[in-house]
Amino acid sequence: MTSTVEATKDTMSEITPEIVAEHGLTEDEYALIVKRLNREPNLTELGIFSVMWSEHCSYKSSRFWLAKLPTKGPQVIQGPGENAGVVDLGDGDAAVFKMESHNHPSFIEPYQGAATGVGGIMRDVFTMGARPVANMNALRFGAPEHAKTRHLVAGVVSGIGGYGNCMGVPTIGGETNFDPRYNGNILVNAMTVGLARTDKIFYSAAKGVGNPVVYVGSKTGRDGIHGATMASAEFDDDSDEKRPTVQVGDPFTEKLLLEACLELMNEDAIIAIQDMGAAGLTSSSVEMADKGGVGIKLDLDQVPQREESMTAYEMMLSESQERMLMVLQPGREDVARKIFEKWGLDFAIIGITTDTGHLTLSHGGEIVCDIPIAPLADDAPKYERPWVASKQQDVIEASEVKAPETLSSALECLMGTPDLCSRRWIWEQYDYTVMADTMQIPGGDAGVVRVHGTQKGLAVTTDVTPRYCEADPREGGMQAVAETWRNLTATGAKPLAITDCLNFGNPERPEIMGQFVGCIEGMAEACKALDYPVVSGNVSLYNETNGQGILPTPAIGGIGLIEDVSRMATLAFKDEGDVILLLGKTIGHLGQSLYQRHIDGDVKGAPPPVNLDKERKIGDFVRTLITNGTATAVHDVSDGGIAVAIAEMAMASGLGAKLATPSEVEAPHGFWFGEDQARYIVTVKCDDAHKVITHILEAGIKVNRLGLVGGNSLDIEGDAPISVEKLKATHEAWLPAYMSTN
Amino acid sequence: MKAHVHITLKNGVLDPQGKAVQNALGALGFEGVGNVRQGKYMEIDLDESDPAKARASLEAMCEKLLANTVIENYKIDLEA
Amino acid sequence: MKAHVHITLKNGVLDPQGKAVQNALGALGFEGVGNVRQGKYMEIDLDESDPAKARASLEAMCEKLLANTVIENYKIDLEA
Amino acid sequence: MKSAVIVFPGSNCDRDAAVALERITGNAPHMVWHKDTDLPEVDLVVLPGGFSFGDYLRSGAMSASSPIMAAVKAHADAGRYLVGICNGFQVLTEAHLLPGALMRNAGLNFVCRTVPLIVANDETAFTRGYKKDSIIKVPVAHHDGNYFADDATLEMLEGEGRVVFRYGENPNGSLHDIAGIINKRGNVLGLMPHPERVVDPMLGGEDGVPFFSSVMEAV
Ligand SMILES: Nc1ncnc2c1ncn2[C@@H]1O[C@H](COP(=O)(O)OP(=O)(O)O)[C@@H](O)[C@H]1O
Ligand SMILES: [Mg+2]
Repeated sequence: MTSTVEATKDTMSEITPEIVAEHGLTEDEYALIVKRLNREPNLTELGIFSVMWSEHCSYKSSRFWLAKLPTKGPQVIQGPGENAGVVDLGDGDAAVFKMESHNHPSFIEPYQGAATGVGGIMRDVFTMGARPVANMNALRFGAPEHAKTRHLVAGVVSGIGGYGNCMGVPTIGGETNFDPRYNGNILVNAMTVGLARTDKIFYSAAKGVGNPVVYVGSKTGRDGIHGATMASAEFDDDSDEKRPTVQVGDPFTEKLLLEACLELMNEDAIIAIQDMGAAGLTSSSVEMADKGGVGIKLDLDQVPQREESMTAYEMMLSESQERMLMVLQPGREDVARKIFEKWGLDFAIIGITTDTGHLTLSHGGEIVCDIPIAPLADDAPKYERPWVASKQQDVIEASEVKAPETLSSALECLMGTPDLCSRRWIWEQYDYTVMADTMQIPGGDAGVVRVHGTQKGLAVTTDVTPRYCEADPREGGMQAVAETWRNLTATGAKPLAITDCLNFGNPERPEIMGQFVGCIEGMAEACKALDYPVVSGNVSLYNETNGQGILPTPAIGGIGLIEDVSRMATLAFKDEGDVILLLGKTIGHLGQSLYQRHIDGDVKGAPPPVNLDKERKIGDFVRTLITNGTATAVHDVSDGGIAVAIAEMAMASGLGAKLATPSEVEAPHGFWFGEDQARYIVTVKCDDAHKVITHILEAGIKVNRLGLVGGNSLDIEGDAPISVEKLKATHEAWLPAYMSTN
Repeated sequence: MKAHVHITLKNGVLDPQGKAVQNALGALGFEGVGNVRQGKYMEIDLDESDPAKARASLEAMCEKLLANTVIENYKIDLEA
Repeated sequence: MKAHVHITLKNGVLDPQGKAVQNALGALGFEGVGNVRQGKYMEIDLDESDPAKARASLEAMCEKLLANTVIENYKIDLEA
Repeated sequence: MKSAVIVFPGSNCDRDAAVALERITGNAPHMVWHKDTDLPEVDLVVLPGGFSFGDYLRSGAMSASSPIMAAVKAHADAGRYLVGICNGFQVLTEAHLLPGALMRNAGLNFVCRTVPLIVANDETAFTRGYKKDSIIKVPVAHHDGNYFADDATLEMLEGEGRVVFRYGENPNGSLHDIAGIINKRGNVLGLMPHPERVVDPMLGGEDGVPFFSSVMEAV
């Protein structure tokens, strides 16, 4: 066996500037590699550097700013940096969760792209010893009229269902938007929440020297080679060429992998474990070694292979799915092997931890790679890219926005738009009741699953309002965090922490970088004010086609804890005669509202301002109304304002309401459709109303008594009533009709 | 005119179904079963009687709907 | 030896997938598309080199697993 | 009552079934791995829902030839109770323990929805706790639930009162709105909806409870 890489070099093609460029590396970055290695890399080594230094793996444009996000709190067991974040749920229970993007692959092949995205995020969670108990998905598609949209919606939704349903994990919510700005770059963000015991959480740091490195799961094929660099490259019109990089998901194998891993985790055998996601064997081995401060030596001949004569380059860069890498306690190999064989999965000892600090690969009896690990991981380039702040927009007064003919006709119109119509067509393709712990199904403010075998509930939501983020990144970033907090609160949950998926355009453009910076700053501020830290996340940049970037979309996934699920709130009206209260102040902010978009025809102006003190004060108050059993129904006010919120409460119950516009209101359309933040609709029993209102006022919170639950129509005094049935028909119609046309 | 269309996975694309069938055949005691690849097969009745036109139309159908050309190949046979 | 197996639905068995394809083709503007039936197609590598034995073994595979003979027919072709 | 739940690779409602059985019968069921060849002595065997073998090839096809199935057939031949829920129903038809086949949903999409179910026969061991023609609410969650059988078989099923559950609103195109059927002897039942998911008032109702308690009373 030759002992240096030098000796094999002449068998490799020489590294030309073209090859460097094809690997998505700049000349400067290449020069840095040569400097760190003190020699030219061979092709395998170049490939390894290119994936490790890709935007996707190295976060080179975003790391500087991500550091500004608060990540600590008494509830946090593990913050960012591991496969997923971990928070404490009390009684030894922990929630493990993360959100991840699979945008580019889903655009190229929607079914498989979305499916493997779901598979990937679930692996991140069960790698840490948690059984996945809930999935969420945040989706952005192009304009409904765009030629590709329908096909993408159909493929993405069935792909998400195809994978999640087969795994037996309920999908309990998500969000879906349509906007022309996603025409060439859809967003598929998937989130998984798992449950573990706090004393049985598994990490990825490889410790010790001489420990076996073990490969389990599916065999390695030539799938998705260079997927990680693709995810960091802009699209252009010949992106079809990149097609063969698509991976096919195998949810059945992943289900077996899940069960086998959890079974092995009950034995005392695993030192470190890491899933093979983007950049497969490369990033998993490098990250494990780097975190543990050890070297790693792999014999690629031992890697289970699906195809013949795979090269070292291909094996290291393959993104075949459903694979894991583990470092085992020496002597425990057979225990592990038996479990994986029982589940019919490949198991191979492919290497050993070393004290060299190097990643050393042998293939066919030769050393084909020998590089120090530190530069691959820690010393990856980090850019403080130039940025410019977005232009401030003027605040638009409700009186400047045209009033509708009747409030109810505007409401009916809104409920049937792609922005506000029912997403039932989507979520009925997801099994949301499997595992028999689902307490709130999609369609409410947050999905809720019971912590199996306890009275505790876990509430989960995803939110962001991209049009606000574009109009004012900082407010938009704050709003996204605040809305998740509000959605959790509306079920009675105490919000604990968030994960995020930051989807933006090309960071090399200062305006885009400015959006990124603004959103992060807003998020950071909201997280601090709400004691709601970030424990995991993902960045997806270069979502841009022919120079047109997507709307800035920092999707936030929040989780919260309900101490006693018998005291949980839902948004459906409960009884005739219940009093409908609005908590929080309404100015009637119509700038960037859906009313403006659909009734007025043009979205402009500043988004509604976020006041985090109020947000917290009002939310905390609403939560006590839920936990002390006073609130009979709760819904937060967001897109479409009060009218839409009340319509959703009515449609969920079949009960109508008699309503009146408060006398002091000057522009009723501003009042009913304005999107002012920090507001909730709460219903209470008639007998309690007086006392509750007094308490609310004593707490210094603005409250309006809007009317009473009852009848079968929504009836605003002085306006034309509209039947709940009609609203519901409109609300349910759009998506199925759209999806069934060609 | 009747057409037979075969849709198969491209080389190198993972075929979870084929793999599972292969394993299941082994578990049932069938020996010497190597690689199994699973594809789709369609029989399509067409009004068109001109073979060249029929083939052109079928090709368009495959490209647009029947095959997922990102991961699949297709083959068209016309019944004599 | 390589075998090609076609599995098709029996006459009279409803074929939701074929029907959906037929409708979708119509909606895409393809004219003159009649009945569409969707089946499965498998390529199986076998160690066996004797055609008679290979066929017998494949028949057993179809009966036991590859086809559901309540609703499906199968056809076995061996590559020369 | 003693029960067993068969675990196939890819089963994913095995735990749900076990929780429901324990809640209703008071005894935790035996969990039996598909590669085992012996069944413990039990009154009821449940083939649970899920995606055994990934639903690859045909839903239920590979499970139907699993090693445990010989013992499951023997259990049924001895007149003891056997139920297949969702994927379990697919396994029962593939194993020819029940007639017909479950094809792809007519709408082609997976469908998860709580549907009204009509109890078409309240004289079986599984449905004595319900009233004939009563409507219960039970979730379905499947991709291949579209029941098909030839005319003669359908006629026989109807004539012998073997259609046990019918959809009030058909979610998948099943012939005769069939949601669940029973064998001639009355001890093997398959259904697509999931009674085990509605045995807890906190989770959308208890309409599944009589299903299990009826069997318990029957043994
Ligand atoms: N892609 C999706 N998958 C599952 N559920 C979805 C999806 N998109 C939207 N939903 C559900 O539809 C409902 C309405 O969504 P949204 O308008 O975003 O809610 P909110 O305004 O409360 O955040 C929510 O209950 C949400 O969980
Ligand atoms: Mg909400």
